[in-house]
Amino acid sequence: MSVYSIDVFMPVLILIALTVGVVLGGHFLSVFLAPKKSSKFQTTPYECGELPVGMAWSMFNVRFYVVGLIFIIFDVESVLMFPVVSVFKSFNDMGRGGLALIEVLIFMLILISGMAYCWRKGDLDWVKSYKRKQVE
Amino acid sequence: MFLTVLFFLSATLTIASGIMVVVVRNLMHSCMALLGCFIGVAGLYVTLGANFIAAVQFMVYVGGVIILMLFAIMLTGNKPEEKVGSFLLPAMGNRRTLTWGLITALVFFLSVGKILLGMFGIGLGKKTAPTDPSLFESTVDEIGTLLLTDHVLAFEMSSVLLLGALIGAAIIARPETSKEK
Amino acid sequence: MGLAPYLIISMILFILGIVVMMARKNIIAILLGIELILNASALNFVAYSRFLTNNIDGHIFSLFIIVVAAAEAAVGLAIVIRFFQVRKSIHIDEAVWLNDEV
Amino acid sequence: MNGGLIPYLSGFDWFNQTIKSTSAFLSFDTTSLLSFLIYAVFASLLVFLVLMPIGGLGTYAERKISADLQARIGPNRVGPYGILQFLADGIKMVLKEDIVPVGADRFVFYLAPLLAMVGVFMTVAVLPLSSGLTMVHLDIGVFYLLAVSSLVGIAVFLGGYAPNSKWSLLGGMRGASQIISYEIPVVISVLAIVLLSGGMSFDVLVGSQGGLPHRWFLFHNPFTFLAFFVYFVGALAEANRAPFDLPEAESELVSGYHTEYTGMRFAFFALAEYVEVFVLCAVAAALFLGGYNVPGELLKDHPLGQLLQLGAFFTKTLILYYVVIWVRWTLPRIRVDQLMTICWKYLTPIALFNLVGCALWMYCFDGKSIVSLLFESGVGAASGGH
Repeated sequence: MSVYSIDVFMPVLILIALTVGVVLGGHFLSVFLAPKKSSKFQTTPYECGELPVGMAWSMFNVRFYVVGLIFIIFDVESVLMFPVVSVFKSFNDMGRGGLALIEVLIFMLILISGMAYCWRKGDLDWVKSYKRKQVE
Repeated sequence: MFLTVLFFLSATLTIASGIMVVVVRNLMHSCMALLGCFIGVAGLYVTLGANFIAAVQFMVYVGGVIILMLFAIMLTGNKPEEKVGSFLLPAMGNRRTLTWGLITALVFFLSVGKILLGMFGIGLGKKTAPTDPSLFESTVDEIGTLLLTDHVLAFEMSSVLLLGALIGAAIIARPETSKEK
Repeated sequence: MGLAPYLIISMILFILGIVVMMARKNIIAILLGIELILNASALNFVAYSRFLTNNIDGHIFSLFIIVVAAAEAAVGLAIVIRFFQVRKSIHIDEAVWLNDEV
Repeated sequence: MNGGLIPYLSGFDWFNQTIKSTSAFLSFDTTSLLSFLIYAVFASLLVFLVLMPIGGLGTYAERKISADLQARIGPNRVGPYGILQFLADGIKMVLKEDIVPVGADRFVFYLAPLLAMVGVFMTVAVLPLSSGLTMVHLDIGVFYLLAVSSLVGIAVFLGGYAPNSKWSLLGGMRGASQIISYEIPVVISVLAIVLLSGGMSFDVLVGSQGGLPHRWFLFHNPFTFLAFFVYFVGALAEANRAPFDLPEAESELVSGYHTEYTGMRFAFFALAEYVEVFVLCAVAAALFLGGYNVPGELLKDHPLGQLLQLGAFFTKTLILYYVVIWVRWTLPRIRVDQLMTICWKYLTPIALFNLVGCALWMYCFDGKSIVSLLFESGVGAASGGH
């Protein structure tokens, strides 16, 4: 097991600071150099020349949500796979590859069965909702 | 040195955005404050030498917060919660919930504070932290090994849990099909 | 850094989570509170694992806490959608179907 | 976490001498301070001399290559062959008025470009430019990169949400669902490579490949060959590149999530997008195409070898960059339902299949590549024949 110093995370912090600096610097420049003559029509949201009706923030079709929910689960599953998969090789080198393989396969099988269920039931389809009646 | 800087930055970010989550009325802004809070906690994990957990935190919660925001804006239309009474903190709901929230918080604060004070009393001198606090051991391989050996049951069970959550979420969220036969 | 600062931060997060859960009326905001609470506990596990023990079981524990939090968020949000489809609102006071008096 | 800039420099005497003398002079251990300074200088160089020109030249290359593909000339006025066009564009962006639409969520409106920039620029901390000139080889290298770059998804969604414009919101919603969906096949394809190399650090990932194509992971086995294409398609979608540029589809959504952004803010979104394409190409080069490995390991321990490695890395990455632009100007945009079908019904199952296949391959053949297996069997057959 390798020992490291916390200093290895310095570049991350430096890059964040640098990027924030770049963005703020860009704004600073544009504050000085850009014209400021905003009019009422200039600041309306673009809607092909019409005045916008109502707020944009409103309901969307439910399929966006279902995709989101499936994503959360798959994201977590793939994240859990990372440490296991990264020691797979050393397990294999130690001659315990069979154990690791079986465990990984069981894990993936359960994951895949969930995916197969969603597929079978049509949750992965995007256009199916035309056929469905929206519940009042 | 860098450890201290990172710790204070992360702690400030965590607590400040945690307070924002409570105080802000706009749900979108609450979600963003929550994201800041999670990133701060990820920074704290880094100062604890748990960089894998920090990255997991980042990855899972950034995705999760996108979904939360999606729901927040779509289901509320971004209307701020209605203001009841005149409180310092506008998001605090009505008088009754605020009271209960504060009482619970107070009780919890006192009990945990008591425990913490007790811990200071016995002293945390027995800790096994390494001599140089800015040196850490890489934990990824060890986590992987433990997941495949000691904690294999938890590992497999978590996949069952996620399967249940996936199917449950899909079933609950699915729009009802028209009963045509 | 000793153990105590981490515990205090985690306690503050926990309390903020409880306040959010108790005080806010929006179901999604309540979910945010739950996430805060779960995060506070995960932070505790890692802190203890660093300062009080020689193993990293605490890391594994907080890994699973994150997993459970994600699963909880998915199911919770699914319930929120369903609730919204039925009630056209995500105000927690609307969820009183099991109450005789309404 | 062996490797990276500071460990590389500490292989030189002058560096250790400097640390010693400054420590003696300032009477405390200056390793941290010096490494901070070195990281800061290197990061600034990287950001200002590599990433920003790459972002800028990306726009130039895009226009020039599209012009080539459509038998036009493209930008040719500013500088030789119009190569300074991006500077002119940048100056123009600075001089444009900064408009915030009425009814916008101002705080989020300001924050979204910043998040996009931070999410992309944080990734270069682990980008394996060469064995010594990488800033740091974190032990969670590629995982860190994937985690950090998912901030771009939030930036896209917030950029669509903030201006309270319907076009923007449509683009933002599409962007959010597209970016999060395609993260799954990308991550799982990366998992297959992590499995074969046995570590998440770019040090290990690149180090377990070789300079010549037969030792690249691309040709390691049939599954990784597939995984490369899954990764590449997913990366195109993650960076909102055509044919997956639905979040910013000009012909249907005006300009998608950055419809309402003007001036510098728009410039930051564009810069983040082009740099993200570069980063994703770099990851593809590092994971599948041997990264910075030079054929024959020429000059491996010599400082000049670092230049060769940089050359190898940039060659592979820029070729992939060219392919990305080429794809954009060749393929028509796909529909939203096709987008989701490709992700969930093709790429994700294929990626899972690849992962299982790689695990089986690892177990059955001890992680040897198909070339070495064929070679061995050839040698075995030859020796058996005698």
